Amino acid sequence: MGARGMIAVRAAGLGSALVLAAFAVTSAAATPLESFAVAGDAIGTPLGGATGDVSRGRDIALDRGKGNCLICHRVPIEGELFPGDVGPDLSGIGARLTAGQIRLRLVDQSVVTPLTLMPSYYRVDGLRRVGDQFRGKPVLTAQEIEDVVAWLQTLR
Amino acid sequence: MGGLKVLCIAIVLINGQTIGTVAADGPFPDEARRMRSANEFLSPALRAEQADPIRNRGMLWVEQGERLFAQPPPPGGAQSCASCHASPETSMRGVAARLPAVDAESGQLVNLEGRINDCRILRQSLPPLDYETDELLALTAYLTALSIGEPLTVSIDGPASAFYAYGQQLWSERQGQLNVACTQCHDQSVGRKLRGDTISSAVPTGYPAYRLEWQTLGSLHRRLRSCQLGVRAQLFELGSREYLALELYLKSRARRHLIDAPALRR
Amino acid sequence: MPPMMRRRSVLLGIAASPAIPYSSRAQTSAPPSTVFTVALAELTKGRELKSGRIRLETSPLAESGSSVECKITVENALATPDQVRTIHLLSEQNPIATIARFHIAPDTGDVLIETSIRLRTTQHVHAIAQMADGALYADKSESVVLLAACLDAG
Amino acid sequence: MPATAQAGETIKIRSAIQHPMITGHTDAGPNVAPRKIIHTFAVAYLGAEVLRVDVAPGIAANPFFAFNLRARSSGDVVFTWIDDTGEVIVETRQLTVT
Repeated sequence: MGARGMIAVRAAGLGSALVLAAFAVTSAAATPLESFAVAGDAIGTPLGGATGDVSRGRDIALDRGKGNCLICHRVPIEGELFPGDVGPDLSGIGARLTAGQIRLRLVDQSVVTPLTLMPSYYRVDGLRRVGDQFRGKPVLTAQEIEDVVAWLQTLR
Repeated sequence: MGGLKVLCIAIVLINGQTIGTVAADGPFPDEARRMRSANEFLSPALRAEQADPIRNRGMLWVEQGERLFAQPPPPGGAQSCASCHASPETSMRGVAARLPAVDAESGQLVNLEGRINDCRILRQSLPPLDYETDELLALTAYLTALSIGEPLTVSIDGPASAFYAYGQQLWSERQGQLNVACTQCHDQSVGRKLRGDTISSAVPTGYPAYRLEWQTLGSLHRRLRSCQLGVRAQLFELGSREYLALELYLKSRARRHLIDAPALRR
Repeated sequence: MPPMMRRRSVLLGIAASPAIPYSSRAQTSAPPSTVFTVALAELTKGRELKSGRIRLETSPLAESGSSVECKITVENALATPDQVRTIHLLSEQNPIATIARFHIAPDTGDVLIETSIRLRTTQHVHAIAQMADGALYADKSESVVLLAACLDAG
Repeated sequence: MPATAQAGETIKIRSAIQHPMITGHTDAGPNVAPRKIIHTFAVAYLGAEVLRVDVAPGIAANPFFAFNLRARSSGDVVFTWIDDTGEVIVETRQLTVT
């Protein structure tokens, strides 16, 4: 747990704002990231104060264009065939981790395990060669992160 | 094209069904030793189709390539491929296994597609063919199929070493919105599943390959682009120095693996 | 004016091929689409679908919906009044229900058809043999599709 | 491609042709190329049609068809493919029956 005790604050900085301005003409404007604080191996408070919706979170997790969690993880849902096994089985994840721990692992797993294969779902800086239509945008919005956190908490 | 009589079109029979093997003789780079043949990741059904000259859809392009190689040049063209390269079954055998290589004159890394286009421009007075056109895929497939069973033998010494190093760097660095490096999947997670797909060692002996997902033959560069799309990265151009460097890197780490193109892939 | 003729690669073979192995079947298909139900009703026109005579096999686990192996066999005695005339191949979940219709000449003996089909998703495929006397014989087969057809290929 | 068979014997014939079989529809998005498929595949033997297939977009790209043929006497097997643009491909193979 390399990040234990670390406090970090990440928000859309100047670089992101400039990127945003440059692409405002041709692409939908990206929303600046909500600021958040990492305490221990968790983000204790919901991003932007949003309230997660379990059912929406499930849909986002399964959507191949959004969370696409099944590409790497098995989930305890009947009829979802052929999950990946690059990441751990998510069955029981809500019992193993707190909401805050789940939130950080979605936002930026690399804070917890630097060499992880898991994408950082709420991060726009420090990335290399991001495709034009994705630049300056996180994979999921703050609300979507909270929805997925809410759903994962129900997997006990 | 009207009235052009189609005569008997022979199936090109390629000697030896050497599927998924490595040359047995000689020393063996450590990397190649742990590389698993792409065919290990194929289902028995797809493997059987690949070995069957009628069911391997890539053979349609090999057949087309054989015809293009032999046919007289189109209007404006200077000469045919065959007028320089007689008896291609012997004279061109092994050529695909040695590419990409650094061109002595230009100092640039050139792969088989590039060599074909160099010939078109310099020797045939024909315009170059774009990547992923049936014509370029067909010529590439035909010439690669003439090296079936030959081990990959690309050079990474001398002038090629800088391209190799660049390829290795591109392979190792994270990219895209999903922030994933090639090596994280194709070295560190080989054999694991991404959905129903098994992550392979990225041994490129089967390219150009017929991917069921594409429903057509495609180049190795197109396959590299597919992974870049997957991690939501900025795409390199097909034929770019980046993809060429990656092609050299991949073919180097798979040295001694035997060419089995055109392969079938999911 | 002769028909336009071009060169297009063709592979032809007259030989036995190794059988594609078929294994156990899963049951995960959605209910048939309206498109399929309508097409089936137009085909049967109220006639009964009998079982037997025809057999359909599709890959139980299709690695890609873009190309799924499909094999139809029909017992077809020579010179009988109920010889097979047409075989209809239908999909329950594709945007177009009819995949192909095979018109068979009389006196051909036991029928074998093999082809590769596209499947949008996991589903049942139906083969319906129409006999010279109007009788219909049907069989169905399920394919679990790992990767759907109609994806935007990179 | 010479082939021989005994009279009365059933032989299996396999065919494949290079064609993209563009369906004209997709689940993915609006930029759909117009349909261009082979709509008919027909086989004649000894001057008579033995198989005709009405092909829809549900047949995979680079269409593959295999079928049984009962050998009667030596003669041509003629394969015809017709696509949406009117392109016609004809291939003939000699079957020798002993």
